[in-house]
Parts: sequence; structure tokens; C-alpha cells
Amino acid sequence: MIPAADQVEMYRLMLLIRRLEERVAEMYSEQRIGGFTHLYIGQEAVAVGAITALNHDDPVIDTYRDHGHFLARGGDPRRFMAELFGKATGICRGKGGSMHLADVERYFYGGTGIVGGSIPIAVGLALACQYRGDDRIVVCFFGDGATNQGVWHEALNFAKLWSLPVIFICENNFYGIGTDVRLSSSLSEVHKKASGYGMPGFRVDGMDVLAVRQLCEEVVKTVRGGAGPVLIEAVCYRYQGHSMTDPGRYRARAEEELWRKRDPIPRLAKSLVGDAITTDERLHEIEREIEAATEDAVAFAESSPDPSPESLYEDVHSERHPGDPHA
Amino acid sequence: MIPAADQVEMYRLMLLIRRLEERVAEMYSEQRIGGFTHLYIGQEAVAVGAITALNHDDPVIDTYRDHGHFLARGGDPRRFMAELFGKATGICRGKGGSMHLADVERYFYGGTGIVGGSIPIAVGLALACQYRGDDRIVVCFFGDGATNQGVWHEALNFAKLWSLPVIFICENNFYGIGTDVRLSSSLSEVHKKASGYGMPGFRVDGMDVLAVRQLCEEVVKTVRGGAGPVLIEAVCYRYQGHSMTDPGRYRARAEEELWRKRDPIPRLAKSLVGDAITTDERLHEIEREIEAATEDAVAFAESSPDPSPESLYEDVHSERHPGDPHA
Amino acid sequence: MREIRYFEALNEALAEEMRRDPDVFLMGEDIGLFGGTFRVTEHLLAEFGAKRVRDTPIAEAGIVGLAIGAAMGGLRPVPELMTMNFAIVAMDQIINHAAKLRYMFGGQLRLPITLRAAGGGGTQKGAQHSHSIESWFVNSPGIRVVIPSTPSDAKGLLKTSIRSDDVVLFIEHEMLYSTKGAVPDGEHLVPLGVADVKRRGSDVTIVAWSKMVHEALRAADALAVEGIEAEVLDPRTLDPFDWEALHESVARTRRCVVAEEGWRTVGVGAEIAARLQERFFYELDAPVQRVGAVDVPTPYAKGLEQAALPHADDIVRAVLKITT
Amino acid sequence: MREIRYFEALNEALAEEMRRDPDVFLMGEDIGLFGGTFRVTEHLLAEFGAKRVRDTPIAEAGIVGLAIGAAMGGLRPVPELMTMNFAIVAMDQIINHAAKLRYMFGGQLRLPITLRAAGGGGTQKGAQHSHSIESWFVNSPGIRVVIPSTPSDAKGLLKTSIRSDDVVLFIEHEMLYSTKGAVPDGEHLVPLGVADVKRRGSDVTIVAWSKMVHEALRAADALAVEGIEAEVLDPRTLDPFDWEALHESVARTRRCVVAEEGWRTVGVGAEIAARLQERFFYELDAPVQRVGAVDVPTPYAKGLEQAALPHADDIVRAVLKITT
Ligand SMILES: Cc1ncc(C[n+]2csc(CCOP(=O)(O)OP(=O)(O)O)c2C)c(N)n1
Ligand SMILES: Cc1ncc(C[n+]2csc(CCOP(=O)(O)OP(=O)(O)O)c2C)c(N)n1
Ligand SMILES: [Mg+2]
Ligand SMILES: [Mg+2]
Repeated sequence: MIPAADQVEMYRLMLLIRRLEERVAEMYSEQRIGGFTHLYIGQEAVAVGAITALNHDDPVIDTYRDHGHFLARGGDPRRFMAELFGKATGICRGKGGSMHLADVERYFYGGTGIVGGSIPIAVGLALACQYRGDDRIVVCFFGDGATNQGVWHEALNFAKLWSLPVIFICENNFYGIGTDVRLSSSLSEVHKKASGYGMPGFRVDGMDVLAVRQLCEEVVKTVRGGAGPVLIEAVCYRYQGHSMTDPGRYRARAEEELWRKRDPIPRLAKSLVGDAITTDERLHEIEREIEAATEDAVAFAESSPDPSPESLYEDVHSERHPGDPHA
Repeated sequence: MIPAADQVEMYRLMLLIRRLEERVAEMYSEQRIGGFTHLYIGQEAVAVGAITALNHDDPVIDTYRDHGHFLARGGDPRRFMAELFGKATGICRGKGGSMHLADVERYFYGGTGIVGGSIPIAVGLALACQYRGDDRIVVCFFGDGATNQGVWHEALNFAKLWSLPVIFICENNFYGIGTDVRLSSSLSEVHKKASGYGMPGFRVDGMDVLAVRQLCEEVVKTVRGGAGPVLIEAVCYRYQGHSMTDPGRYRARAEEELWRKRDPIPRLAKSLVGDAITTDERLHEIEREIEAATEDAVAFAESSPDPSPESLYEDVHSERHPGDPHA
Repeated sequence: MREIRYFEALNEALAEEMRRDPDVFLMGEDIGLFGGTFRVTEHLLAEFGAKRVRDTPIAEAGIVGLAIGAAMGGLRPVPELMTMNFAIVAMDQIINHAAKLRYMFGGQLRLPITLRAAGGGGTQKGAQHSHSIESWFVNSPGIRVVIPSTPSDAKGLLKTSIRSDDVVLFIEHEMLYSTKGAVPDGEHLVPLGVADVKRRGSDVTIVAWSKMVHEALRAADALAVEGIEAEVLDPRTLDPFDWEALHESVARTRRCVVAEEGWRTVGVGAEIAARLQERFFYELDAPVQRVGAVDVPTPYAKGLEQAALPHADDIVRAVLKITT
Repeated sequence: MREIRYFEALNEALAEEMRRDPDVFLMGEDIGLFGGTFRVTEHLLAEFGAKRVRDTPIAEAGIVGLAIGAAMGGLRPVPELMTMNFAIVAMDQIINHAAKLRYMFGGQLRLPITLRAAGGGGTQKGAQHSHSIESWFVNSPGIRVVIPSTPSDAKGLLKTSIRSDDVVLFIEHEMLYSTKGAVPDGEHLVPLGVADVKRRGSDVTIVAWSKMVHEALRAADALAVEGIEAEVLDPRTLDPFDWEALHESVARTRRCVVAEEGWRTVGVGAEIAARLQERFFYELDAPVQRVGAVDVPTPYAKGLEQAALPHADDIVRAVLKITT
């Protein structure tokens, strides 16, 4: 049974992600945010259920659809929004943007833009944990589409071969941009792909934050115990287009409606109140706090300075040598 | 039951490969052949069993360990040896060498040097067959080590997804250079990896040419019939080092001895004579014919001219345009 | 002449070549049902069906590998890699297979493959999504590099590329897709290896391709105000490269600026400058100038990104440096 | 000073750095039980165990990706890619991840990774196994490119690279492994970004790296007979590049030839020539000459391969062209 306080916190995190992203969408339309911006709305239960099952120092690594994981990890909404605004106060000094949120102090190793690219890196993080003999484990998020990339295969093989402490979490939202998973994967029930590595694979309802949390707690225990890697398929749905510029014509409205009925946030709210874990009032209070935090984040981002011109040349390397330009 | 004439022909092909490669090894030591040269000795039953189960126009594609498959496909021993000698009369005009034997007239699309690299290409050949609606099927050979490469995964997924007529034949000789398959594959029984694609996987004794032929005939039938791709693991052993420069210290002598007792050539000879399919005399005659053919190939290669200096600039493209150098 | 957009011109080229030759087919991520990330393949699924407009998994090495095999098998594949950034994932199939197989098999094969991808930055997509790495492919023999700047060139060159029996890397530009230009009606083919003078001038030659042609034209307008007449030469294909046209132009102008969107260090501009100093050592009035991206990964923030990428004003500055 | 071979020098560097820092570890294909394809990792498994000398599957993208993650996790990986040919398979992890993550995360990370690989041709390994593609990596910001020509430089630069907190591509050469040279006893470090004059001379500067340094020295010997004193400058690292040393040399000699094993078109030599004509437009007595591989995939046949690759006599010819 998940402690009451944790459940309420999970509600808060999901709502924080939702509200912040709604503002992101507005800001994007107003062209205050640019580039590629991929919303996580609809999938919040996966990030929150999984990440709250971890210790604070368990490394997490991610794709471009990274707002939810960044925030679930406790990332600062102000520095989040400032990054999307491309400001010097952004978590990556304005160099990363929406797709490349990293918060190394919180062991969040970032969003990466190449589909599949972060998966072997996750395994390398797990290797570092095993090498050092600490009992940390790594969680790696990616989409259904990523499981067809070559590096996914290489990474899963390495992880199993060396029995590394890593949990691969595939957020199967049924589409890679506009392509149905059945048109991209010979096994569209992604967890079954684990069999090709002799690895356990599980499927969970990714619209049910408590179910995700429950499964992750169990899996975290076995992985931390040294049982080797696990693949989890969290079945979920993104409510928005693939990125802000996607009209999403490839999905049937009826399908979308069906999944909207399964929205993880009202669903948790209902059980929180129904099971008397908390009250309606507390939930409203949380809503108000989040609204304030959202406004604050936007105000912070707006009033922050642009990156300095010199910062263009910084951060390429950590060391300088003779012969370096811009010396 | 495999026709008697076919069985004798399979014997001839295996022995041809064996004898020619023995000469290749000599020629390599005498520095008449250079570069990387990977002998197939020990594995002959796989190439011969599989390729003789095909129609002459079924495309075949291969790795750098390609002598056996080239010859089993009916490639000319003269042009084979001349290629290894780097002569103008070589099958690739001296540009390919041991690793890159191709014979497009015989639908043999060559040896390639990048582990795993030819596997998606095989799938593309199968796509061409399906696209044209002919009933040809493709066979693709590769090693145990190759199954951990990303493109292997991508290729198998594509093949199954589009139900393409391709047979993936993994020659599991237990080593990738000096690395034991158990140290490289989380599933070292390679045929089990097919489960990750919902594809049938079979294991066969790759030291028994009749067994290989039998299984391949069955699989060829289903694949030609449109049942989609299949993975075959042929368990075998290479008797020599990985390449001509490998002293092979990583293998136990006892293990090598064990496999030498299973040599596919005497094994077939025994059953051919024992089952009265042919006579000892006929086998000796074959042996003599092959010896003559081998000598002839070497003589041809020796007496052939070097490639012309101009040929360096040829074959980069098939068309010339304004602006091309060496015009 | 009618004016259409760059993406429409490409779309026409694909449709016409597919109608002309049943062996031409497309494969790539989201090119079918989705209609193509940049609308280049819009409506083609409806006209040609799923056999010839194939949505693929996200597996770029696989896509290129399949294209190679299909070409071996007699087809004429036109794979799309969505963007040049993902060509990097498929680098081994492109460079070590597509570009080399014909040569290493002694000419036994033809590989009629046109590999399309969108290059370039400028829309805040950050470090992993803003590549202009044509220099790597120009360095590698065995692959043609075609990189059109206008709708007309885009259409004419794509049709020629598809009909070519060789491997062509066809690099489009994300920021050019919506640009408009005159495109001839009917059959329109542009040969490979023939540069196009996009503006005549006598004082300096600006060599530029892809989006940088437009920056160069803007620069030329600004320079004209100062009384400097710049010639803008668009090679249109980088392999083959029309050295003759470049030599002819520089022989007249005796001054040259190369402008590319890729990183300056070891860009294609370096090759052009190196060749020109070899060829025109005594004729040049000034050193060849190179304009390119600052040698840092492309940052996200708009101001930083704009500072990293080259623009018309950088070209103007480079020209002024050698003309005044 | 004692003389040891290039591969032994590298082996010493690895052993010393592994003894010095328990976070240094190796991973790669056949580096452990097999002892390394080129013997560079010989005996290290015995001394350091399988935890620190890790045999891997044949999965280069995975190897580099794991190294990146391990570096994020605080380790100091020294992955081996066996040869540069296979770096092409891992290109996305190298260029789009290793070289960019620090920048795109605003400097939050250090990635102390030294990626070793053997480059070069010359032993008839054919088109897919003979690459000298350092130019691609020099084009890409975010990754150091170290390319030693002697046992001493190999040892000193490898130790410095391993201690560096940045991503280093360390390119060895297949044909140098068995060459011998003096290597100092005890701690021996060579800084990045500092060129080395391998031979003094006043008439022409020959810039060369890796195996081409030896071709250049042979060329210099031949030229000396003709009364031409060539200076041979080995940059040793191509990123950072010691422009100052090059400028100093060329200011004296007023003539320069660049010799590289990579394809000539858009090689690193193009960058050097382009910079020198910018910098020394009025000082140079002759155009900068470039020697490099013929722009074709490397053929197998010995005669053809030798004709494709650059040699001392090509350098001599290039020097004579600008000195007589
Ligand atoms: C290697 C690569 N190929 C293509 C793309 C373009 N792209 C970005 S997201 C995406 C779809 C990914 O789908 P999935 O893995 O299911 O994740 P989701 O977006 O559904 O979260 C594609 C094709 C990319 N970023 N990287
Ligand atoms: C991508 C790539 N990585 C590494 C190599 C070097 N290499 C050549 S053969 C080989 C082993 C391959 O083993 P396996 O696939 O089992 O085939 P086998 O040699 O046993 O037939 C390796 C690592 C290569 N050629 N290509
Ligand atoms: Mg998805
Ligand atoms: Mg093997």
C-alpha cells in the first residue's frame, strides 16, 4: 500500500506537470518558446509513478519528451520555464531548450533528441553504479518507436549480459510521431521484446499512477537486489500532437476520446477523495499552489536575462589548451 | 530424402572449398595474398547445405568469411583465386580481395567487411523480390557476433514487419574473433533471439551437411510460400584462426579436437559410401578433379595481369558528370 | 512561370518520377499516413499506395540498408531520412556500404539510390537537430551530394538524381521548404555538376549553396548599395562540383568569399579556398574568405543560435574585408 | 633512452593510468582474453581483472554509449573501437552525444572519455577497412582529436588524454604499431595542442601527422640530397591545433605542403591551406600544396592501393613544384 502522503504528492506532481505544460503550450503559440516542444500531457502517470519509486540519487535519463520526467524528479519550475524561454537562468543556460533538460544535481541526465540515443547511455550509468558497488539503479524512459532502433538492441543485450541495474521503461503511447506501433514493431506489445534478451518484461497501465508506482516499487527492489535489468512497458496516451506543430490527423477522434476518459489525474483525485486519503479542499489548495508556481515560473522566465554573447563559446569543453579558438 | 546426385555434388562443393582454402592459406603465407583473409574451413556444411537448397536466382549475401558461400554458389575458382591475388581477372577486378567476393551474375551479392552491415541489405533484396512479385527468396549469412549489432535488430524487425522472404542464417561458431558467444550475447543460443520479433527460430547441426540441407529445404518452402522470414542457427566450428593472423590462443585444444572429430567432409564421405550412394572410387576421382581445379586456379591467378593503373579511377560511379575528376 | 514552394516542387518531382517508373518507390519515417514531416510526400500514399510509399520504423541504418538491397534487386529506392541529423545514425550504411559496394565489387553493381534528408538549423532545434555536415560526404568518394537552393533547382535536381544510376545524397533545407519560386511547367531536369549563377557581378564571387544562397543574395543587394557588384555562384551539387564555372567566375572577379551553413573548420569552404589559392595564386587580389557556422554545437536560445549561424551580414563583412 | 614499440608505449600508458586511477577502465572488442587486435591491451586483463578490462559484444554504438553513461556516472572510460572504420557505426553516439551533451546541458557535465581506434590503410584491407577520416571529427566541435606518430608521443598523449576531463578521439595507426622509438622512462606526459617539429628546415614546411610524418621525414631526406631543407611539423593533435607553431614555421619558410593519408578533398589539409592563404597571403612564395589519398574507395590489390595512398615521393613532388 502506497503511503497517503506519497499519493498526495504524486497527485501534486502530475498536476504540476499538466499545468506547467498547458502554459508551455500557450507560450509556444505566443512564440516565447521555440524549436521542438513535445508535450507529455496524458502520460504524467508514468513519470510520476516510476520516478517516485526511486531514491533521489538513482540516475534517470530521458528523451526529448522530457518535461514530465524533469519535473517529477523535482526539477525547478522556474529554471524549467526559463530554459524553454532560452534564458541565461535556464537549467541548461538556455542552450538546451525543451528537448534537452538536464539537472545533474538531481541525477537527471537529460533529455536527448535522437530516438534511442540515450538508451546505451543509461546502461553506462548502470555500469558506473555496479562498478562503484553502490546500490543505485538507473531508470531510462523512451517511446515505443525507439525500440526499433539498433542501439536499443545493443543496450538491452549489454545490460542483461553484464547484469546491470537498469530499468528500461517504454512509454508505449501507440505512436511514433504519426506511425502506429503496429506499423513499426513486429511485436507491438513491446514488453514481449524482452524475451529476445532473456530479460523479464512487464506491461502496466500507464494511465494509472498507482499501478505504475506499485510495479516499479517491486521491480526497483529486485533490480537493486542485483537481479539484473528489466523492461517495463507502460501503456499510455499523449493527448496532444507529437510536437507543438503536429495537427495529429492520423488518430481517430473516437480513440482520443476513449483515452481522455482514462485521464490519470482525475482518476487519482477520485480515489484520493473516495478512499478518504485526502480531501477535496486539499486538492483545491494544491491546484492553487500549482497555479501560483506556474505564474511564478513564467514571470521568472520572462524577467530573466538572455544568455550573454560570450556564453556561445563556453561549455564546449571543460579544459582549455593551447590552440583553442576564442581563447 | 536428398537425391544421390545432389549428395555427391554437396560432397564435391565442400571438398572444393576445403582444398581451395588450404591453397589460399599457403599462398597467404607466401605473401601472394594479402590483407584480411578469413578461412571457412570447418564450416563448409553450412554454406553447401543451405545454398544447394536454393534456386540459382535466389539472392545470397554474406560477410567477410565468404569463400565458402562464393564457391558453393558456383563461383569460378579461377576468378576467386585471381581476386585474392589482386589481379585484373579477379571476380572484382582485384578491388575487393578475400573479404569482398561478389558474383552478381550468380546472384551472389558479396562479402562485406562490417560486422552486421550486410543484414539490412539482405532484407532490402527480399523487399525487391516481394515488390516484383517473383517467388525468389533471399539468404543471408552472418556470425554469432553479428547478432549483437544494432542493424541486425533493425533488419529482423523490418523483415518480420513486412513479412519479407528472407532466411537469416547465423553460423554460430561460438566465437567472434576471440570472444566467446557467452561473453557477447545475453542469449547465446542464437535462434532464441527470434522470439524478440515473433519470428520462428531453428537450430541445426552445422557440421552435418545433410541436416542443414534438410532443414533449409523445409524452411525455403515455407518462406517461398509467403510465410515470412525465419532465423536459422547453424552450430559449427572454424578449424583455423579467425583470420590468417590469429594464433587462436583463446580456444582450448580439447575443444578443437572434439570439433575436428565432427568434420563434415569425412562424415558425408562415410555415409555416401556406407549407404552405397556412391563409391570410394568416385570420391577419389572428385578429389583428383578438385586438385586439378585448384592448381589451375592458382596458375590462372599467377599468370593473370595486375589491374591497370587507370582502373584505380574506374567503378566509383556508373555515370560521369561535368565536374568529375579524372575525366 | 508559375510560382510554387520548395516542398511542392519536390513533391512534384517525386510524383512525376513515380509515374514514369514503377520501380521508383519511397520509404521513410512518417512519409505515408502522416504525409511527411515537411509535406514533401503529401498525397503520394493516396496516389501510389502503401507498396510504393512505405512508412518505416525509426531505424535509419536499416532504412538505408534496405534501400541498398532493394537497389541491388533492381529497384530505384528514394529513401527519406527525415533530417540529416539522423543520417549520422546511418553513417556506416551510407559511407561504408552505399558509397563503396560498387567500387569494391569492381563495378558489378549499380546502386540507383536517392537518399533525401533535410539539413540545416535556424529554428532553435538545438545541438542535435541542426546539422550541416555535407563536408563529410564530399570528403567520401562514391556518393553524389546534391543541395538545391530554389524550388526550380529542387525539382530539376531531384528528378535527375532519381534517374541517376548512382548513390545520391539529396540535402534539402528545413527553412527553404516554404520558400516560393518559379518552376517551369512540364518536364524539368537540371544536370548534376553544373553550377548556376544566381546573380551576375564583377567585383567578387560569392560561392554559396542551400539556404546560404539566399543570404548571399541579400548580402549582394546590400553590397550593391555600396557600389560593389557581387556575383553569386550556386554550385547546386557539391559532388560533382563545377570547378570550371567557379574558375571562370573567379578569373573575372579575382576575389572570392565562400559562405556555408556548416561549421567553418574543415567545411566545404576550406576545400574551395584551398583549390582557389592553388589555381589562382598569382591572380587573386585578396585571400579567399570563408563564412560558416561558429565551431560550437548549435545552441537553443534564439540569440545564441543566430550568433552561431552565418548570415548575410557576415558575408557582407567578409566581402568588405577584401574589397575595400 | 630505451626504445620501445608504438603498441608497447600505448600499453604502458594504459597500465600506468589504470594504476594511478581506479576509475579508469577499458572496454572493447577482444581487448581482454584475446589481448587486443593490435596487442595494445596485452596483459592488462591479468593485472586489472575483468571489471576494468571489459570484453564487449560487437556493438560499437553501444560501446560508445556505455562509455558516455559511465563517464556521467563518474568513471573515466577508455573504450576501444578496434578501428576507425567501426567508429562510423558509432558516429551518432560520438558526434551527436559524446561531443554535444556537455554543451547542450550548459556545462553541467564533464565527460572524461578517451576513445581509442586504429586508423589508416596500407595493408590491403580494402575499401571498408582503410579509413583516415579525422577530418569529420575535426569538423565537429566538442571532441578532441589526438593522432600521434611516434611511440613517445603515443604514450605521452594517451596519458594526457585519459587525464583530460573532455572527450578525446585518440587515433592510432595500424602500420605504426610495430615501429620503434625512444620513450622517456618514468612519468611522461605530452600536452594537447602543442605541435612538434620532427625535423628542422628553412626552405619549406611539411605539415604531417600519424603515419604521414614518417613519409614526410623520408621525403625530407630525399629533398636534402637536392639541397632543399624541409621542416617537418607534426601537430600531434588536430583539435586543438597548434596554429601558432605552424604560423611561426611558415613565416620562416614561406612555403608549405600538407600531407595526410585521408582523402584529399575536404581533408584537414584543406583547412590548413585555407587558413594559411588567409594569414600569409602576401608572405607565401607559392600556393600551399596538399598531398592526400586519391578520392576513390581504397582498392585491395597492392599496386592499386599503393597508388591510391600518398607516399614520400608524392610529398617530394609537391615540394619540388613550389621550390624549383
Ligand atoms: C534517430 C532519430 N530518427 C528520427 C527522429 C525524429 N523523431 C523524433 S520523435 C520521433 C518519434 C518517436 O516515437 P516514440 O519513440 O514512440 O516516442 P514518443 O514521441 O511517442 O514519445 C521521431 C521519428 C529522431 N529524433 N531521431
Ligand atoms: C562493425 C565491426 N566491428 C568490428 C569488426 C572487427 N571484426 C571482424 S570479424 C569480427 C568477429 C565477428 O564474429 P562473428 O560474427 O561471430 O563471425 P565469425 O568471424 O565467427 O564468422 C570482428 C569483431 C568489424 N569488421 N566490423
Ligand atoms: Mg510513441
Ligand atoms: Mg563467430
